Amino acid sequence: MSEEGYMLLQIGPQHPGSGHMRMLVKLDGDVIVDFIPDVGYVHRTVEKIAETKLYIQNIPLLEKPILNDSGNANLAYIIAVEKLLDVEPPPRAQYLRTIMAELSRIASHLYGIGILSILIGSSTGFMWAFGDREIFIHLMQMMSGARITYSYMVPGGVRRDLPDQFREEFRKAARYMRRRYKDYEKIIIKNPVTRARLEGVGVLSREKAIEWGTVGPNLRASGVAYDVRKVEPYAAYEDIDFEIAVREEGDCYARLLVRFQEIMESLKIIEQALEKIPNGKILAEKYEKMIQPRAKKLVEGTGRIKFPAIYVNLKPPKGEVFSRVESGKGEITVYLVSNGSPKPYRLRFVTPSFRNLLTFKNLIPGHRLADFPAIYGSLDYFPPGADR
Amino acid sequence: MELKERIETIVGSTGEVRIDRGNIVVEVKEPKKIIEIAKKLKAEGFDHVKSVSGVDYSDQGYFEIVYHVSSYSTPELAKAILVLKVKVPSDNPRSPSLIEIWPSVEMMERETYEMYGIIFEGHPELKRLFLPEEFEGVYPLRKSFKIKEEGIMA
Amino acid sequence: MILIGNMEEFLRRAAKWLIEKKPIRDVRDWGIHFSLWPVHLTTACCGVEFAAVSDPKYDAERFGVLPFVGPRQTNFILIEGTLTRKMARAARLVYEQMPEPKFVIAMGACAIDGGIFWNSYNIVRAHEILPVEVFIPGCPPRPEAVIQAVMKLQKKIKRGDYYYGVERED
Amino acid sequence: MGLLTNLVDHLKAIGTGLKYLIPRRLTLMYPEYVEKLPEGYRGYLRYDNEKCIHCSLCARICPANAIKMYRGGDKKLRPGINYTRCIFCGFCADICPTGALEYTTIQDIAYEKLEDQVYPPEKFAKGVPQPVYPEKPIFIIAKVDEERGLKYDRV
Repeated sequence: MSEEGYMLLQIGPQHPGSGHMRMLVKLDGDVIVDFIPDVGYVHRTVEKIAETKLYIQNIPLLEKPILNDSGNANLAYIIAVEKLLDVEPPPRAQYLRTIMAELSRIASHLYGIGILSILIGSSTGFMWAFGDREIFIHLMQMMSGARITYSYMVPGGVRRDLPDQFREEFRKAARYMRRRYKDYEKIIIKNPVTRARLEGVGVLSREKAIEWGTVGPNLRASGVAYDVRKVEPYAAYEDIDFEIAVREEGDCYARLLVRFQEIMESLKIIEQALEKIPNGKILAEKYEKMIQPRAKKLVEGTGRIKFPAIYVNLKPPKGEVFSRVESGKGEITVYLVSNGSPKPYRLRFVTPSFRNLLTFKNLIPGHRLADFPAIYGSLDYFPPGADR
Repeated sequence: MELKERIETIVGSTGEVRIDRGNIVVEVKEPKKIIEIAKKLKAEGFDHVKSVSGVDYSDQGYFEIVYHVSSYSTPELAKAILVLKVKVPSDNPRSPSLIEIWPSVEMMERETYEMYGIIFEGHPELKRLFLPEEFEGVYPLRKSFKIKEEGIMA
Repeated sequence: MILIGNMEEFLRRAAKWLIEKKPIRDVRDWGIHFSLWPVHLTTACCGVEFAAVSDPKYDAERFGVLPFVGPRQTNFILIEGTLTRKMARAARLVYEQMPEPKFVIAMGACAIDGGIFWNSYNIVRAHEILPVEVFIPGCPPRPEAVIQAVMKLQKKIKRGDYYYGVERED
Repeated sequence: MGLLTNLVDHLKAIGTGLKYLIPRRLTLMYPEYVEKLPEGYRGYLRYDNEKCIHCSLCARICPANAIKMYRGGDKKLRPGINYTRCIFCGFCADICPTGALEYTTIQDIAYEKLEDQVYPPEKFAKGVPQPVYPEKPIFIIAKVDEERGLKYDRV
């Protein structure tokens, strides 16, 4: 109890509803009057370490903060590096990147939905979403050779071609997911318990969302139709027809619905990409011809590539670039300054969760403590992402 | 480019405007003038800040603060990224905070303060964000803060 | 009163002595090895894979691994990835609150030696602050590897190869 | 009206739950059943001493500085790996020009000691660490299934 009669409650970091952070909540009765997020429990100094690593070595490094959406984190960094190096990946690689990014988005959304469900006390939602996430992880594992940290894109292209059975497997997965969506609708989306917990809770108005610089599905659930894939198309998004999921309500329920809608939209995007994907090389000509012929022979027929030796000595010219991609959680931006040496001079990596931190902080006061987990979960806030 | 001209008239003599890889770069000559420019840019429709970064050029005697500004509400401005740059001397890094104009800078300016020791005047909560207490007064992203590196030999 | 106090002390000692004796100890160890309850302390991004360990595909509950809320009801910490300085303090605090016997598994390269963050200025290696029983390399490790680690720990417990708050006599 | 729709929605949710009551398991009964990972999975590394040309590209590209070059008795450089740091990105195997480093599909191993995870060149060349299973496992491969998400076929 403080002097004013408020109770100060500390949640986390050891707490099922806190994730990797501590939250200081000032309560008047059970109404939150002030909220201070104490972040930094996962601050691993990515930006400093990035200055000591080669351009190629930073690929896995930047995936770690956004581990559950690493495909998109990877893409944001690679776009920046390619702008610096002035390399254009071949069209097939662009499509493969799109497929990877969308699979990653689906997995990220399912993760978010699972966590939101467990926070509002629905174990079913957690089990369903995480169980279905395994299917998309299985698909990404086929493509990249890893479960979570794909490191799939490299400057000038991608590391692997599409495996033979991928189309067939994805077709099945899409059909499964569409059928399953109907069940999701009954068991989670329209479940009166979910609606009671989420509808009208944590309303983020359009003006406030813009003012606080909210990103991702949280922004779109507040009626702002902003999606980097449309605004500044990267990879193969220009050739693909899709819709931005937007809702006007701005409450927790709208955010959940936007995520579900985006999953269905992503399935459509991948289907189109698989249809339109051109044949050809997966690595830019410039690097392709630097690979030693005997090394090329080793991976013949496997769909994989060998790295050219130049990758350990990539020296982009002096200059600076800014790249942005739309990840599952929102916009990732990378600001990269090169001074001509093989290591970045400065790498600024702004993650969606870091930008949503302000929204999170400002949105909580005024709500009841019981609504706190619902709002926290609905923002899909991922502390390692925010802390970097 | 039409937008560039519009911004040139806004900035006037207080800064330089150029285009770098598709982004409009505004180099503000004096930290004090940044508030004025930011206000006009906000009125133009640039409504949020995507990233605030510090860059350490202390070998040349200054830090650079870089704001990446864009818009959510105006679709044609959303396509553009406006890079607002201001230089502050590295021995006394001070710059006015833009929190009054763009509230979205709050956490990012705080982080820049924590990592570089750049003081944003007028920021209501300028204290450490991520780092534990022992980093009080230590600014890890400055180039003078060295971390371990290893060679390739065992 | 004094007599009763002595009685209590005597009984406690007797119980401690008894619990270290062969058949009882075996039963106890057998019981513990099926009830490894990790505390809810997600230290970093390996938590994503730890969630996958409890998801329907891997289902760690088959091994008796079920996350619990309070440290007082748990006997097992799984360090899920990097320990930053701030988090290391919390982890140590949680560890100290847990009742004996307690076990620590370090999951992921970061928890063992920092992994890709080995030269970060804000990390702590788990084995420097906690007695780690099993290490799982990987970034993040596959859920199968986590299950392997749990099985290894179970074997260790069944062997009686751990500290139970009192020194063993034999 | 609201009450009635609520009731219907409740019943629908319960009905959906009941539909999945009949076991259609996604669970992989590890370690009795072990998933055989697809070709090209980036697990523990295999090092072939004969093929190594001592170029040290693997050590230079390693993002976690897990691979180090050791100077052997014949003055030649050979890689050794420290699995306490390895992040299994597979960059080393992808840049190796001769195929001396290759990834295997093994990644389910836990260690009890820190020292066991360091592999100097001699130990590295001896072979890939093998997981321990309590009994002989049945190997399966996972496939997407329209009915229940994933299904497991015996190899």
